[in-house]
Amino acid sequence: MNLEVFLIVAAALFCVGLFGALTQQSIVMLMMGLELMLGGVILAAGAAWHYIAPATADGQVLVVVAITAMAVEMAIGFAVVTALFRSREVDMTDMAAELRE
Amino acid sequence: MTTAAFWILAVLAVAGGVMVFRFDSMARATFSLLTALLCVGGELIVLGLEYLGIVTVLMMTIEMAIMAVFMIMFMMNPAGLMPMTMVHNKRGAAALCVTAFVLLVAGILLAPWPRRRGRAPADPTTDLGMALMGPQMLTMMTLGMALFATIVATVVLATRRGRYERYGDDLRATRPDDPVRGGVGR
Amino acid sequence: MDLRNRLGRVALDRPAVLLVTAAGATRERLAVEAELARRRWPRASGPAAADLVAFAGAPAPAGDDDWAERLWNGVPAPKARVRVRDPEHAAHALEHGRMALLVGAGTQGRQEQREPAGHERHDADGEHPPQHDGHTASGRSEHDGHTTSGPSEHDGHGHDAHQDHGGSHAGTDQGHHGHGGSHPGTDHDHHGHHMGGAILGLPMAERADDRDGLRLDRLHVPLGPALPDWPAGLVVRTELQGDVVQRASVEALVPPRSSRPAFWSEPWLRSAAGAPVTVDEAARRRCAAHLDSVGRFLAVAGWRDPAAVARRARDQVLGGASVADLRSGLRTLTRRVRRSWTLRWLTSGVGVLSSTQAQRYGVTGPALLADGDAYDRLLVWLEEIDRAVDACDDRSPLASHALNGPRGRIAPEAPASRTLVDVLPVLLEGTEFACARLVVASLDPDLDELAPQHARGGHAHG
Amino acid sequence: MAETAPLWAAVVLPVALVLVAWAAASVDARSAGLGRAVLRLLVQQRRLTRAADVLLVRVGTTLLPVAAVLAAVVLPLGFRSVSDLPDGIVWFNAMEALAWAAVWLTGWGPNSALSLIGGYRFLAQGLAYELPHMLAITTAALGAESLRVGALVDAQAGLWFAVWMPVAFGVYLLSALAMAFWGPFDQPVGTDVAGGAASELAGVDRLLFLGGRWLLFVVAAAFSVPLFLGGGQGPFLPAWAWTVLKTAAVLGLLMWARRRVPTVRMERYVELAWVVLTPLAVAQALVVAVVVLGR
Repeated sequence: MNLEVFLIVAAALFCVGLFGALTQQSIVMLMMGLELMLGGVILAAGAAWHYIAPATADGQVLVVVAITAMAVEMAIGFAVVTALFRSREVDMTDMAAELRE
Repeated sequence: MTTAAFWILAVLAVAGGVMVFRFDSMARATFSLLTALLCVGGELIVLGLEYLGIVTVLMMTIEMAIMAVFMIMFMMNPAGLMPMTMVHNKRGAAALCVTAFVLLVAGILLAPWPRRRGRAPADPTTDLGMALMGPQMLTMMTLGMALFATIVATVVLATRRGRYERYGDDLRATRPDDPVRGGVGR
Repeated sequence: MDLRNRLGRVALDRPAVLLVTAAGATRERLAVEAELARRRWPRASGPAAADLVAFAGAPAPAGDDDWAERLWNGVPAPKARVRVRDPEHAAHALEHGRMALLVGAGTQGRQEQREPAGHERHDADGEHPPQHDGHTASGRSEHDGHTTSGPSEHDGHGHDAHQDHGGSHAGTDQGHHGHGGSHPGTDHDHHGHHMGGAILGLPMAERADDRDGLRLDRLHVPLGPALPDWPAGLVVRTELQGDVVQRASVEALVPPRSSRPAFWSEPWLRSAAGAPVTVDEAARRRCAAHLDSVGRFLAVAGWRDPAAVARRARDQVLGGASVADLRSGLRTLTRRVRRSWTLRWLTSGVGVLSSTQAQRYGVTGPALLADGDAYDRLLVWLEEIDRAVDACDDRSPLASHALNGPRGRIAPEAPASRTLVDVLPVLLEGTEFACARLVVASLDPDLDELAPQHARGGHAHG
Repeated sequence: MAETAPLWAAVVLPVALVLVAWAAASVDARSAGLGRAVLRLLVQQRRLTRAADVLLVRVGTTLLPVAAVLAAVVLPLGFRSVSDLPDGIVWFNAMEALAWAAVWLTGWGPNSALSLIGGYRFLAQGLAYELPHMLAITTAALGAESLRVGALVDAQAGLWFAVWMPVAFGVYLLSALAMAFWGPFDQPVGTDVAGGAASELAGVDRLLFLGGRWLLFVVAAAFSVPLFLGGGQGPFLPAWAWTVLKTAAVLGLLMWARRRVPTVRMERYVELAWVVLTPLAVAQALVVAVVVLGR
């Protein structure tokens, strides 16, 4: 095992997540794509900590930031879906886009 | 041992990630995402970040469980009876993602990664705590503020009822007008 | 296989019993419950956990839905069922069920396990010996009906017919009839993934306004008639969003025309008809009726210990225990229930029925007296229990005017339970599932009272 | 003081847990009917509901006992645990959270309304108890200045944490009941929903699920011993005996409490947990932090 292998796995997760985030119409599914991308980021940060600079805690802090970002993204995402749903009964990105018109 | 663990977790993580968008059932999709993220947590443990790995497992389990509820709330699809075709521009996205992946891999393989400096501390958890409460204090405070702002923002966004709805226009009601009575006897 | 069979025999020696009470079969239910308590057989909370299904009375289908048959299909093998048509035959029938299970366990092989439909029929063969059935003729016809229904189950979904009926354990499909095409909003068509109608025969959810201002999916779930601790014969058709009851309508499975007066209001009905009834008889019946309701309420509230005590006390009261014995036991029970601040914390504010509202619906009895929530109604029951115990040795004749039964004024043409059933939908709307259960249990309508009565002196039986 | 047990302990652990759970369950049932009940589930056929997601049900029912055993890995008997992880407390919490997923999956899978309600209820319960629960175990960790369970036990050589962190201890006991959805917190499998999440389970599935629930209950109760009751510390008796004794006492207390209290509904408890228990737990953590700083 080395840094490259970890990063490739992280990149795979990131790209799968990106695919999901780009293609899914449902906001909830889109958020699942984002989660997966952030999972890739977490893995990359952990690998970077281990293989590049284990003596400092910067890599770990990056992981903490990514985890927090996941939590915030989830919470805000669901709040927005709830708000949209309450006002327009919309849970899909395309429909949210139509609302602008 | 660690190598085997790494590969098993890596394959499971990516497979779980792919299955998220292939399952018909929302519940399966969520829990396949959970599998993927639990494997990421496992990889962190393989890397020696036990605390962060376990915290990832803890957070993701709870997060996915709550996500499942929201999902079912907003899109009823009992056990995948109806195939979901809720995608747009699939082909373009696939092309984009494959390109991104190829570029990333090329970058990863070609980049001159620095040599490993220093060795891991005996207890990375202490290290992390010291960092967050010392040099990285600003990060920690920002995260704290962000989380606090999130709490406020989500409540504002998600609820429709404020104190005027609950306690009347002059806020004089002794007992809030809630659809369900709470447990503190207010 | 031999070991497996032997283990099966040991296990099924005390089967878990699911007691399903048909409307109008209170006597049979009480007999079976007492017998189960005596034998210390475990009670199953649903078909999945049951080995032996005991039908008290003859379950009447709700509309075109033969819920009893669906329930039976949902019980995993090895299984047996018995029908108790007569309180005196309870012990006999249960024993018979046990024997059928033991025989079934002995002959049960692996192939049979793979073919549930075949196995069911096998059980059915052994389950209705005429001698305990009370009604030989009807027992025979049921038997036939069952045999012919076997193949059709087979080509349908095997014994998996139980599935869709979350709510009642007895089929919910027909709860959805007529909803397929009636979409509330036009924007509905946007939702490609979100059509009404049915897939695989399962109804899909559709949206409707709800309590919290979100138009979420609602599920049509009928509650009853075979939920544990549920008034026999009551079916509440609910629209659930999550676990919140958004709308409810009540359907009472009216018990078959019978010559027997409703069990819990029997003394007063007899007195109204001019027969001589003593005060102690009425007091005992009232005491037992309220103990039954209290036991059910506490069981729904999840307080199993005193619920069991209440039920035991009920059987004692009906069994004619002396007043002195009863008094100390009942005082302990009522004091314990009154003193529980957690029970008060959990049940106050649930299902508030003010006396003005109650009067509007014509409610009489404890529900009117309580003038408040589920907890107040419980307190009224407890008070009446305490008072009724004191009258349990009063042999004077019951005054035949102003008759008040355990559930309210005795009026054969407008029974008190009818008003309780009528008031249910209003109280249930907007409650969460657990609260809805508490509301129903705190009113505890007795659907036996709704049975159309034969003229006195008709061909009595049982 | 903490030592790591040899490898065979990993095999013994589930067996020991099952034995304790068996003992507790038979005391609770007040009769010898337990063995028969288990046998009955063993001979009973599994059953499938229409359009059920069998995979999810199987995952859910299996995950519950697995999570309980995994959580018990950090549980010391005397001063030995199978593995005294450096982040043992977080590990315990994470494994216990797996029960959220397990119960929800079991409730969702059978495609039945009552069972789904059971699943929902457990998530509501989780949200209610988890906040004060995490603060309570954090308080104990704070008092020992370590996340290692062994260090926690060592820190209580003098004074038990239960004595000077009574609020955290109380909150922990409540959440131990809630996380095992047992006793007053059994709403997810309550009789009012005909067994809730377990309502559609039969045979081995049911045995795994309900047995897993007992295991979780025992583990949750037993974990209060190293957290607050000094683990194996005690005079005269050997350390393992003290652990067993204290665990039995906690189990007994919880089982007694269940007979006194009806089922707690989450719409009531969640407000109590967030408005009363959480601030109390924060205040307790503050007090402990000040004491630790002053040491």
